[in-house]
Amino acid sequence: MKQMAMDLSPEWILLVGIALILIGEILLRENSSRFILGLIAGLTVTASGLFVILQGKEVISLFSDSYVSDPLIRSIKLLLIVGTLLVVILSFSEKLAAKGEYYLLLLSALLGAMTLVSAAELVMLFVSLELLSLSAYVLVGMHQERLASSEAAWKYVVYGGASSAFLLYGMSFFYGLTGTTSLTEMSGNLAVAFTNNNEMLLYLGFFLILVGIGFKIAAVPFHMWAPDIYQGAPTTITTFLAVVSKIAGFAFMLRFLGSLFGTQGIQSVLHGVVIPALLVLSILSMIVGNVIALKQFHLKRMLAYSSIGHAGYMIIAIITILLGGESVAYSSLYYYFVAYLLASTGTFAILQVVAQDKSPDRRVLSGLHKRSPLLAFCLSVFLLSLAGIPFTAGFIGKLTILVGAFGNSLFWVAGIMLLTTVISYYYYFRLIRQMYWQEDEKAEKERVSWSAGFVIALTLIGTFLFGIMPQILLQGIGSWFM
Amino acid sequence: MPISKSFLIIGIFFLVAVLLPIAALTLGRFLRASKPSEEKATTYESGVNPIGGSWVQFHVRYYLYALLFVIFDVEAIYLFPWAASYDVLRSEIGLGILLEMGLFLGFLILGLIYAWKKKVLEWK
Amino acid sequence: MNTLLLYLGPVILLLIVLGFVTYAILAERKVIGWIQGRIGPNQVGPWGLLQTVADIVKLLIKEDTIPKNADKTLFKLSPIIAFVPAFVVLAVMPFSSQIQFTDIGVGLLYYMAISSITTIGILIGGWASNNKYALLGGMRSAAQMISYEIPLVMSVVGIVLTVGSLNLNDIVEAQQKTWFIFPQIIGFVVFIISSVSELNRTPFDLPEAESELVAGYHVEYSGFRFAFFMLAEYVYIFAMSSLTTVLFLGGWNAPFGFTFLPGIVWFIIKFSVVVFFLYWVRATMPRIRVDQLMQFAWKVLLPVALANIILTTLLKEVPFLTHYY
Amino acid sequence: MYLTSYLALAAILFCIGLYGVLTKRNAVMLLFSVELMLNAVNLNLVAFSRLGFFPNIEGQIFTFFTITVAAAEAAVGLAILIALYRKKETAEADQYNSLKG
Amino acid sequence: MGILSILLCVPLVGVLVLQFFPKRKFSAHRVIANLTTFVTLILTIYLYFPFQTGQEMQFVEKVSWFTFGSFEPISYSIGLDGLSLPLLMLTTLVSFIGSIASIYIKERTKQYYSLFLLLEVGTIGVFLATNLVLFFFFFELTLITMFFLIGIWGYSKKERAAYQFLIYNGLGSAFLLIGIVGIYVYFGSVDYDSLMKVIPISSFNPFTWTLLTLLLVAFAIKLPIFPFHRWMLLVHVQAPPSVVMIHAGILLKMGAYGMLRFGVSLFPDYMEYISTLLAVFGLINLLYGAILAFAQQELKSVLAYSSISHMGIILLGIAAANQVGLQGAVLQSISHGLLSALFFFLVGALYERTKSTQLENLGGLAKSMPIYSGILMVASLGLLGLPGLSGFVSEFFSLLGLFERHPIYASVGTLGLILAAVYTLRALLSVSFGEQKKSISHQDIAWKEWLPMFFLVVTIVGIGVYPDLISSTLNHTLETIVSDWRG
Repeated sequence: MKQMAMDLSPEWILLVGIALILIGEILLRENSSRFILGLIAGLTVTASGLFVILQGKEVISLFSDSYVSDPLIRSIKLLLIVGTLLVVILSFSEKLAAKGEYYLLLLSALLGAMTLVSAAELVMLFVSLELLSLSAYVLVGMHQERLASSEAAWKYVVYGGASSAFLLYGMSFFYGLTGTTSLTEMSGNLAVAFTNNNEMLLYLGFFLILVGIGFKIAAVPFHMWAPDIYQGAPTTITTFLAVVSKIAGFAFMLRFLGSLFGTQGIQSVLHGVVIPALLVLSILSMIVGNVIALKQFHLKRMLAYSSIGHAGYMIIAIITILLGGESVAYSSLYYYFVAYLLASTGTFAILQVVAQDKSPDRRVLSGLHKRSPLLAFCLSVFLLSLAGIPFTAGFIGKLTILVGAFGNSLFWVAGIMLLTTVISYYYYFRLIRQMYWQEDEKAEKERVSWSAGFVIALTLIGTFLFGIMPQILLQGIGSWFM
Repeated sequence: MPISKSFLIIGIFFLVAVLLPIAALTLGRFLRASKPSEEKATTYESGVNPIGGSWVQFHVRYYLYALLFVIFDVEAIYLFPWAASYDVLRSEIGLGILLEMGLFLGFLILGLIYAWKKKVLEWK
Repeated sequence: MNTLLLYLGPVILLLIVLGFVTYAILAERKVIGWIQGRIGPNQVGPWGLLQTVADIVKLLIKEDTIPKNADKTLFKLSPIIAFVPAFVVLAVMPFSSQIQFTDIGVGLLYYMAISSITTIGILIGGWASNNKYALLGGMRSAAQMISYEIPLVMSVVGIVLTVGSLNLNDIVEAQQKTWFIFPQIIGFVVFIISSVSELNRTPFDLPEAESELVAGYHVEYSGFRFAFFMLAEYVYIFAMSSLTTVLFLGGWNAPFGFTFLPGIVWFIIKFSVVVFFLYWVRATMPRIRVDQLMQFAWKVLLPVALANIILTTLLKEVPFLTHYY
Repeated sequence: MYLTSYLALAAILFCIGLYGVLTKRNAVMLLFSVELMLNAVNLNLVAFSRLGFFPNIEGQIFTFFTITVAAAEAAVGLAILIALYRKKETAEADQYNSLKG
Repeated sequence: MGILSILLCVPLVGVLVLQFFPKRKFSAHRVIANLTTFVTLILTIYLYFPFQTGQEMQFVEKVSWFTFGSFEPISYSIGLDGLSLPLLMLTTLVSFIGSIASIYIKERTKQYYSLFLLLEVGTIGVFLATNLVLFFFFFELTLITMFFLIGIWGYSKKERAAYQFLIYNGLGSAFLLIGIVGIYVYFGSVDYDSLMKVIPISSFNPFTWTLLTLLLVAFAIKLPIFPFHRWMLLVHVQAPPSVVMIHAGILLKMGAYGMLRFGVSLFPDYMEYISTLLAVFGLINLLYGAILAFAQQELKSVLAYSSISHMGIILLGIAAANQVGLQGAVLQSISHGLLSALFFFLVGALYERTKSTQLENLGGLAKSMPIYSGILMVASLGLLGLPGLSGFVSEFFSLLGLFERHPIYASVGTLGLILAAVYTLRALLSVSFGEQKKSISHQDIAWKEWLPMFFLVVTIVGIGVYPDLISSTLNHTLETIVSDWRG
C-alpha cells in the first residue's frame, strides 16, 4: 500500500493539486485574483516532476502490469511536466487564467498525459487519452467571449470524438483476437492471432488505431483539425496542444507499436505493414505540412502546419526505434522532443506577448526589431531552431534523426526530410524578414510580463545550450535509461 | 433459471406491454366518435390562435441539468459494482477499497460543490 | 403447463395491475376526500365503485384528435414508450418467495435502468405535440425526473453495500432479521422522497401543474392515448411501492416471526401501507415551487445520499454495528 | 456463426456513424453520430467478450469505461455546442466556419 | 584554448562588445568592427610564420563534442594545413577590408556589424574545421548571416536576392548534410583525419558515389556551377558592396575549398572518374560567364558574370586533377577573392558618388577621379589575367594542369581568357573613359578608401610577382593529396 503510494507519487501529487485548486476555486470570491491557484498549479507540477526524478532508475509495475514506469517512460513524463510547467507560468499573465478551471483542466490534462505514458493496458490507455483529450477540448474553448475559440473547441470535440471511436474500434479487434487488454500479454498472443486466419481483422484494427493515433499527433492525412484548433485556441493552450499533447501522443504511439510489434514473432508484419504505413504517414506529413504552411498568413495556423511537418520528422524517429537498428534511435526522438518543446514554447510565448488580443497574422511582427530587439532576436532563434539551423537544439535533433534514418537505410525518407526542411526555411525566414525588414508605424515597446519573459529566457537558454553542447542532454538521456 | 430464459420472460412482458396499448387503441377505433374539424386539429394555446412556432429555444439550465445528470448517472455505473463486491474486496485488498471510492466520491462531491458555487444548481 | 404459465403469467399480472390501477384511482380519491373531510366519488355504483370504470369507458369512446402540426409518428408512439417500461420493470419484482417471474442477477439495476426510459416517452410526447405548454411541461418533467433519479439511485447503494448483491431476492433474504428501513433510514427517506418525485405526484407534481402549465406534456392528448400516460403513472405507483417494500420493508418477510400469514399477504400489507402513504402525502402537502424543487434534489437529497454511502461503509467498520451493515 | 453477425452489426453501426459524421450538417446530429460509432465499439467489445476466441470479462469492463467516456465526451461536446450556439444562433455545423487561413 | 580557437573567438568578442554600445553610436560600431577584423588579420599573419611547411595539420585542437550511440564521437576539431592557410589569410584580409568598406552602410550599423562579425566567424570556421559536422555548423552560420546582410541592407530587390540565396544554399546545405550523415553512418566518423585513414582508396561503390555526388552538388551550388548560378547574380547585384566583397571574395571559395578538402582529398578515385565532367562544366561556366558578362549593361552584373567565368577556371583546375591544376585552382580562389573584393570596394565607392552602376550612366571618370580610375585599371588588368598580377598565375597554372589531362578542353579554355579580356576592357573603358556624364558628382576617393584598396593591390601584385608566397605552403599539402591519389 505504502509502496504503491510512493510508486504513483507523481500522479497522486497532481491529483492533490487538482483537488486543492478545486477547493480554492470554491473558496475564492468571484472577483478575487486567481494567481494563488496558478501558483498551486505551478508548485504541484514542479513537485510532481521532482518525484519523477526521485523515482530514479527503478522499474515499477502496478495493477498487474497495467501501469508501468521505467526510466525511459519517466524521461518522457519529465518532458510533459516541463512543458506543462512552462504553460502554467506563461498563463500567469493570461486573462483566461482568471478562471480557476483553467489550471484545473491543465493539471488534469497533464495527469491524463502522464498516465497515458505509463499505461500498458488498453483500458488505461484509452481512459488516460480521453482524460487528456476531454480536458483539452474544454481548454480550447476557454475563450468564451471569442467565437473562434468555441468554434475550435467544437471542431476538436467532433474530430476528437470520431478519432477516439476509430481508436477504440481498432482496440476492440485487438482485444477480441488476442483475448486480453494487457499489452504485454497481447504481444505474446499476437503471433498466434496472426496465424489464426484472422489477420485481416488485425490489419483492420491496426489501421483503425493508426487513424486514432495519427489524429492525436496531427499526422497527415488526419491533420485537418490542427490548423483550426491551433488558430482558435488561446495561445497558451495552443502551446499545450502543440507540445504536451503531441509528445504524449507520440509516447502513446511508441508504446503501442513498440510493445506489440517490437517482438520477434511478427517481424513480417512489422516490415510488411507497420513500417510502410508509418512511412506513408511521415512522408505525407512532412510534405503537406511544410508546403501548406507556405501559404498561411495567420501565424498560429502556420505554426500548426509546421508542427504537422515536425510530426512527420518525429515519425521517422519512431520508425528507427521500431526497426531497432540504432542505439541512437530513442535519444534522437527524445532530443527532437526537447528541441521542439523549447522552440515551440518560446515561439508561442512571444506570439502571446506580441499579438496580445489581436488575431496574430504575420503583420503583428512588423518592425519588431525596432520595438523590442531582444524579442525579435529570441523569436528568430526559436524559428531557426524549428527550421533546424545549426547552433540551435533543432539542428541536433534533426541530425540525430537523420543519422538514425541512414543507419536503417531509409535514404529516401531522409532525403524528403531535408528537402521539406529547405521548404520550411521559406516560411520561417519569412517571419524573420517580417521582423527585421518590414517597418511598422507602431513605435511603443512590447510589454513583456515577467512570466512570459521567464519562459522565453528559459527556452532561449535551452535552445542554445542544447544546440551548442548537445552532449549534456545526450549523455543525460544515455545515463538515465541505458 | 438460465439467463436466456430470464430474458425471454422479459421479452414476453415487453410484448404484452406493447400489445395492450395497440389492442386498446384498435378497439377504441371502432367505438369512439370521429368528427374531425379544422378547429380540433389546431394546436391548443389557451383558446387563442397559436402564435409563432412552438419548438422554442430552451433555457440553458435544462442542458446544465442534463450534463449534471450524465455525470452522476455515470458515476452510478461505478458505484454499483463497487458496492456489490465491497465485502469481497474489503477482505482481499483491505481498507484501500474504501479509500479508492472515497477519493472517487470526494472528487464528485467537490465537483458538486463547485457547481453549486458556480450557481449551476439555481433555477433562474 | 410450465410453458403455458410462462406465457400466461405476464397477462395475468397485467390484469392484476389494471385492476389495481382501476381501484387505486378510486381509492386515492376516496382517501383524499376522507382526509380533507369530503366524500369523494359516490355516484357511480355503490360507494362510487364503478367511477373509474366509467371514466375509462368515457376515455375509450372519446374522439382521438391529433394536432395538425404535431409530429404524427412520435405523437402516437410516445404514450406507448411511456407505458411499456412501467410494466416491464415488474418482471423482476419478487412478490413472494414463489411469485416472481424472473430472477436476473441485477434486478435492482434493471429496475433503475428500464424505469428511466419513461422520461424519454414523456419528452417525446411533449415535443411531438408541437405545443408550447406541452413542450415546456415535457422539458420540466424530464428535468425533474432526471434530477431525482440521481438521489434515487444513490440512496439504494447503501443497501447494495450491505447485501453485496444487486439481486432483489438476495436483498429480501438479507432482511429476514432487520428491515433496511432501520439501518438505512437515511437512504429510505431519500428514496421515498425521490420516488414521490419520480412519480410526479404532489408535492412534486409540477409537470402537470394545471395552474401553471395547463396540463403539462399531455395537454394535446385525448382519449385513450391520454389514458395511457395516466396508466403509466399508476402502474409506476404499483411498481415503486413494490420496490419500496422489497428494498426497505423486508419484502415478503413476516415481521416479528408472524409467519402464520403467507409471504404474499405480508407483501400486500406492506405494499398497501406504502400506497396509502403516497395518498397521504398527496392529500396533505402543498405543491412546492419549481426552483425549490430542483435545488432540493441537487443540494439536499444528493449530498445526503452520498453521505449515506460513506456513512454505510464507515459503519461497516464499527464493531457492533457491523452486523447490521 | 454468432460472432460474425455481431461484428457485422457493429461494423454497420460504425459505418452509419461515420457517414453521419462526414455528412450531417446539424451539430447535434454530429454528436449523435459520434456516439453511434462509440456504441458500435461497445457492441464489438461485448461480442468478443462473450463469443470471441478467448471469452473473458475484460471486454465488458472495457465497455464500462467506454460508456463513461462517451458520456463525458457527449457532455463536453454539448456544453461547447451550447456556448457556440449562443454566439452563432445556429446549429448548422457548416456555419461554424470563421476559422480559415 | 589554442590559437585557432582564439581566432574564432575574437569576432565573437567583438560582437559582444558591440552590444554594449547604444544604437546610434555609428562611429563606435565601426571602430570596434574594424579593430576586431584587424586583430583577426594580425593573428592569421602571425600564424603564417610558425606554420611548418611540409607538415600535416597543425595547431590542431580536438575536443570530444558529443556522441551518438555507438558511433565515433563528433569532436570539435580544428586545424590548419597548407590548403586552408592561404584561404584563411584571404578570409581575414577580405573581412578586414570589407569592414572598412562598410562605411557606406549608414543605418542599423550595430546589427550590421554584429552580423558581419558573425559572418567572419562562419567563414573562418569553415576553413578551420576538420570535422564535417563542425564544418556544417560554420557553413550554415554564413548562410544565415548572409541572408540577413543581403535582406536588410541590400538594394531594391533585396528580398528576392535574399530568398534565392537562402533557398539555393539551403538546398545545397541539405545535400551537404545528407552527404555528411551518409559518411558518418557508412564510415563511422566525420573527422577529416580519421576519414583519411578509414576511407580506402578503393572505396568505390554506388553508395559512396551517391554521397559524393551530393557533396559535390552542395559545393557546386556554392561555387556556383552553371545550372545553379542564378541566385549568385542577384546577390552580386542586390547586396551591399561590402557584403558582396565577402560573398564573392570568400563564400564562393568555400565551394572550391569543400571540393578540394572533402572531394579531391577524400575520394580521389571518384574525382578522377568524373574529371571530364568537371572539365565540361568548368568550360561551360567559363564561356557562359564570359559571353554574358560581355552583354551586361550594369557594372555589378558584369562582375557577377565574370565571377561565374572565373569559378569555371577553378573548376578546370580541379578537373585537371594534378598538382599543378589544383594549385591553380587554389591560387585562382585567392586571386579572384582579392580581385573581387577590390572590385566591389570600388563599386561601393562609385555607387556612393554616382548612385548608379549602369554603364550608360558612367563614363569619363579617369579625368575627375584619377586615383579611382587607376586602381580600377589595375583591378581590371588583374581580372583579365595580365602577367605580373595574381590572376595570371592562377589561370596559367589551372590551364597548365588541364593540358596534361584534357588538352582539348584546355585549349578551348584559353578562349575564355580572351573573352575575359574583351568584357573587362569593355567595362573598364565605359567607366573610366569616354564622355563624362554631368549629372553626377565626381569627387575622387578619400584616403580612407584608397588606402585599403592600395593594400589589396599590393597583395595582388605580390602574389602575381611571387606566387611562392602561397604556393610554398600549398604545395606540400597538394603533394600529399596527389600522391595518395596515385598510390
